[in-house]
Amino acid sequence: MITLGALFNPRGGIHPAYHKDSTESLPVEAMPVPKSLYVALNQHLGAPSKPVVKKGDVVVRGQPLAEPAGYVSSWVHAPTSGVIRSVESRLTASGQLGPVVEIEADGRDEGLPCTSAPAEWRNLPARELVEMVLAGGVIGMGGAGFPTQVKLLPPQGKVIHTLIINGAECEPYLTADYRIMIEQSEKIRQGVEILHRILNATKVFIAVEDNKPAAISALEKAFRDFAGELAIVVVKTKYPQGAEKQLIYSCTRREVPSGGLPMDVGALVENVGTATAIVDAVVAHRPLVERIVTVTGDAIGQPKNVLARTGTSFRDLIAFCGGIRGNPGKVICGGPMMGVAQSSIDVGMNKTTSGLLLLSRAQIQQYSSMPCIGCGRCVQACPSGLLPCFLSENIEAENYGEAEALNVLDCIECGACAFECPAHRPLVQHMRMGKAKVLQRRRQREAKAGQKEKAS
Amino acid sequence: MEYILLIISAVLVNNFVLTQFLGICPFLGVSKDLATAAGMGGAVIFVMTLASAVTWGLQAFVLAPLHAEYLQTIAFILVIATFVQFVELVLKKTSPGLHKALGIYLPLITTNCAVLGVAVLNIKKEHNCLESITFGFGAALGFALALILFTGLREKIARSNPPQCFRGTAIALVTAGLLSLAFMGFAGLVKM
Amino acid sequence: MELLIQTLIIGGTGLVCAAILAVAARFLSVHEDPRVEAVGNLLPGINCGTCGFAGCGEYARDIVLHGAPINLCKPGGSEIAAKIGASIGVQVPTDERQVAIVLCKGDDGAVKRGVDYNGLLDCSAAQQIGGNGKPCRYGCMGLASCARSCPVGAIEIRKGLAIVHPDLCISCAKCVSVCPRKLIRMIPESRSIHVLCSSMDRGPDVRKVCSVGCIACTLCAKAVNNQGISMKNNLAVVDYSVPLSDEGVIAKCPQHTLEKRVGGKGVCA
Amino acid sequence: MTDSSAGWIVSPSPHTHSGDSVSRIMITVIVALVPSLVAGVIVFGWDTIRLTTICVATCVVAEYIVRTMMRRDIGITDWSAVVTGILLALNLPPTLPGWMAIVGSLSAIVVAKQLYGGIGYNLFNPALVGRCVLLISFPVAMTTWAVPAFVPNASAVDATTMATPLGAWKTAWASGNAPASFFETYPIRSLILGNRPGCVGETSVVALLLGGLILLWRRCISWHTPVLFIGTVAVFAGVLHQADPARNLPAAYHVFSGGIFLGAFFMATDMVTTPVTRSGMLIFGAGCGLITMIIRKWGGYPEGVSFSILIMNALTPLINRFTRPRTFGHKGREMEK
Repeated sequence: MITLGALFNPRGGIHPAYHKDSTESLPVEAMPVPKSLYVALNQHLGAPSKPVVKKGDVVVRGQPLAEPAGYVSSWVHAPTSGVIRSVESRLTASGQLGPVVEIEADGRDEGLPCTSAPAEWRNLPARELVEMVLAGGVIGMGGAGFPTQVKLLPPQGKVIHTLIINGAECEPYLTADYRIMIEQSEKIRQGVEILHRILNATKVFIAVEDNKPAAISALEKAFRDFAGELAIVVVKTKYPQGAEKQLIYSCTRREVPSGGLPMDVGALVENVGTATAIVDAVVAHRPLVERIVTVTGDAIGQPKNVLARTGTSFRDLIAFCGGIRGNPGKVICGGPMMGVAQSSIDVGMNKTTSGLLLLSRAQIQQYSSMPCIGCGRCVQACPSGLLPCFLSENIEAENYGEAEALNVLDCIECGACAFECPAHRPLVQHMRMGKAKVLQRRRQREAKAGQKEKAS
Repeated sequence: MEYILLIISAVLVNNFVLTQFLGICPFLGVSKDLATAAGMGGAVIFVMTLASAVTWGLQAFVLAPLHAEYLQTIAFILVIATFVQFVELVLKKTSPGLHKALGIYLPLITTNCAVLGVAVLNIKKEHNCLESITFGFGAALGFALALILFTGLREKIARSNPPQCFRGTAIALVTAGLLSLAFMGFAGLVKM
Repeated sequence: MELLIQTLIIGGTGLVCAAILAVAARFLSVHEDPRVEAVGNLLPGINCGTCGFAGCGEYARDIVLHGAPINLCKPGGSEIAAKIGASIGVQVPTDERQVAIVLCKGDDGAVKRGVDYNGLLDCSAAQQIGGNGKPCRYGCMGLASCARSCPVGAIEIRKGLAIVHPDLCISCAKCVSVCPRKLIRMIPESRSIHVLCSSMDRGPDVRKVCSVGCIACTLCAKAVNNQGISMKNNLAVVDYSVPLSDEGVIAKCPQHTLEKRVGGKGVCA
Repeated sequence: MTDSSAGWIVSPSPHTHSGDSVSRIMITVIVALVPSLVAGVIVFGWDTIRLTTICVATCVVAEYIVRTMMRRDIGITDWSAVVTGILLALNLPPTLPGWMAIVGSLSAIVVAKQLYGGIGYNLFNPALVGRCVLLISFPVAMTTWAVPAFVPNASAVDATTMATPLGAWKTAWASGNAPASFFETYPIRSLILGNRPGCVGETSVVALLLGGLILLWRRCISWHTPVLFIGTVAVFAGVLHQADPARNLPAAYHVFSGGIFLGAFFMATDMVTTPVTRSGMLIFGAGCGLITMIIRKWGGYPEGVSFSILIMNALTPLINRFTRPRTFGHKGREMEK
């Protein structure tokens, strides 16, 4: 094992105020199981899971609530024991309606009877290990929620030779991953060993930003006698350093091709939280039903790093952290750069919820309808090398052809442009709308081409 | 050197569009898209250069010896029309997309005062054959340059937000005026 | 003499030019279907794009070469469709005029806004982040994307709710595809009874957020014996394929979600 | 507390911001212009205050009236009209009659800015449009230069007016003679300090440089445009001087006289009318320098900064188009589709 300084510096990026000091030194606190839990069935990317329980069913912790509804999908498990109150369309943490299972906890928090002893996973074939990851409902816990088992099974012809463990945590305010790296560095090591066994990767990088020296030394200690070729990469602190494609560049100087996946450059990125969830799923047969959430912001009574069950409502989380202080301007699920502003706090948290942020009005961005003044700061900030200023103007003018030519589809919606924009234009919203419209136009074009082909 | 100065003069100092205000119609008509503008520029360079040569010949060998200078205008337009028709045929065959984009403005080069202006100015300034061709080429180059410059500006105007009554051609003309103001800076660059 | 010279000069120049062009035309000729031009001349030539093609010329080409429907030109209406049909020998389909309707009645008076919205004033942009703070997740957000998409200005936003004026509607259906909540439908003009709600929430949840939403009490469906109005996903749905004449059913609705509107002269909330 | 009365906000991400805004940038520019204004007052006295007041007042009032007429938001709180007013005033000769300054301000705000829809939409730098309209409409008034406060060589001065260094050089050579006692009348030291005839705010290189550094420090501008602008002028002038030292001024004279510093730091860096990419800014700066020197050397005007920036403004959309950065994950630069 070696520790390396920043290897390569991806383009663009910004330096927001990090505000991590209020929670970074607080140990993780386990939250008691609340009365009602709202477990969304679309926590992951891909097809929403198909419910296997119905109203009135009695479930125990770890029992499946829903099964995968496709290749890119995942299992969802009951976070505690209790009765199913309803299975219906409700508001989810993404801000959209989605299928949600409401569970009334019985307070006993019974788990499934342990059927097998802790597995001696070192003797199992990779295929079986992946099955266990799938059965544990493990998804990417950094935010996107991509089902992990899909990433672990690259299609024929793709070889993954580089494993990158993402401990950058570049979002301001959030310290969940930081606490995992400090408190569970041994578990991360075990997770890396399992991933190493599955993938047989030749190189392992653990990327941590240089503003987290304590995490770096904890990891150094845990990995000091690691057998394979492993490097802890101390990357430069800047946002969005922890974005998947940017991190791959930081470690390998390879660019994931436009529209491609990390596996196209032989890389796989897993969040530190995902690594620990894999350990639970493989070693203890314990599915993913809880995670660490940073509850913070200047409008929360008592900022904390909380270990909470999936489906815990934001209302209960806030109550556990000393309630709302003053008048919050926004309630955000996730970090301040890419999180989703919530319209209600009666929404359950997901496997991907890394933070709950309550910000006062003084702290939040106020968007305006002012025109672009062409300062070019967004161009300098954009990690994807786009021209957000012209993109937003073209999208505003519904000139989607030009937006496509300006590569709007390569936008990663990191928000660096809107953070810098002195005119306070809602650039990310422009991009998201532009992307949707461009994709829609593409589909229409393809359909039309198909029709013409048929006609001729 | 003299010919280079002639070109510089026609392109920058006495730019047909920006300081003499000739050829405004296609200047406003086909300046909405870079590729179309470049195509138009090419077409005008072709027509203007050749028309300069042929009209000079027509004047020197037919009209002047026969003392029929008063037929200048009509005879020149005949020549120009031929070249325009020829360009149109070529474009329709080789680049239907461009032909479609140029639309009515392509045949309108015929009545483009810039082309006739070059032919007439050549006679008036008593240019010889080579000078005529050079002047015609330079003027056309200036036209193409102004057109392409203006295309970029038009793209930005399309995203701008003028008051309702100034939208479209009105704001384009204001912009042409400002562009011509900027080109006043080149005044006196070449004394010809 | 002078006249002769004139004639000779102009005539001679013209002759030479004509000869050159004749030769050029021979080598550079392009064949095009004459019917395309014929149909193109029949179309209004205003390039409004409501037919779904990039201008009248493109539409004419598609009619002749790819057999596109001939009644798509809205400004031209049935008159031009008939002319086109005559010129290329195709029958004009005859249907009742379709008009757009917004299936939501929740204006700012009926739905209380709980959360403020700070972002683009565009429905699909707002929908991507879950809406604009109106608590009903199914109803009209009132950000006017449909009104902006309407080529004839037939959609008005009144108190945060989109309302179509059916007499102005040209049945282009652009608004239908623009609405991210799929609230707009095209219906035959003569249909007069509508359930102005699209919420699939349960009754108590609807009541919490909206005073005029459908609470799925099923009274209307029972009143017409499920003939023309049926219950689907906690919502009464009108079947517009058959005319529904019994107007007594309107009085049955406790929420006043059911409403009567005819041909633009109806009562708009 | 229930949701419906919580009254918080939903909005797209990101939810945090750098804290900068357009009005803050404009105020920074105004602050950065203060040293030049002070220098103008010292060198040209009361005329500086008179012109600045007239221009700023006209710009703000015109902006207010036009915005009201167009039924748009009154945008004057963004301070951009004030910036335009000050910049225009700094670009005028001190003795210019007040009504001409009003005409210039109106061309700047109404024609160059508000006709396009106001801040962010204009194609040309409003202050420079105002100046060039005046220069072409009133060539005599715009090239009559007041005598600065501290004249080093009184013999070169008639009663009330005096030529600018570039003007003196050009006029003399136009009649075929080298200007008499040029380097005594215009020592390099007074060019740098600003003690020379010229526009109100263009004379003091020290004050302009101070302002430029404030802008650089506050991240309102980047170094690319000014450095390339001044550098190109210096190199071009240096080469010319080497080729024919008698007929061409030394590079330092070209750089320190005329409006190079005012143009390079405050006009060629105007955000709206200049490229957004770094490489575009480099091209823009170099182009400005090149055209300025072409006009100075061969053109009819002794000074070409304003025209060169206007011409490069016209080129800006094309520069933006051809200097697109390479998109992450794409192979080459896609200049044009």
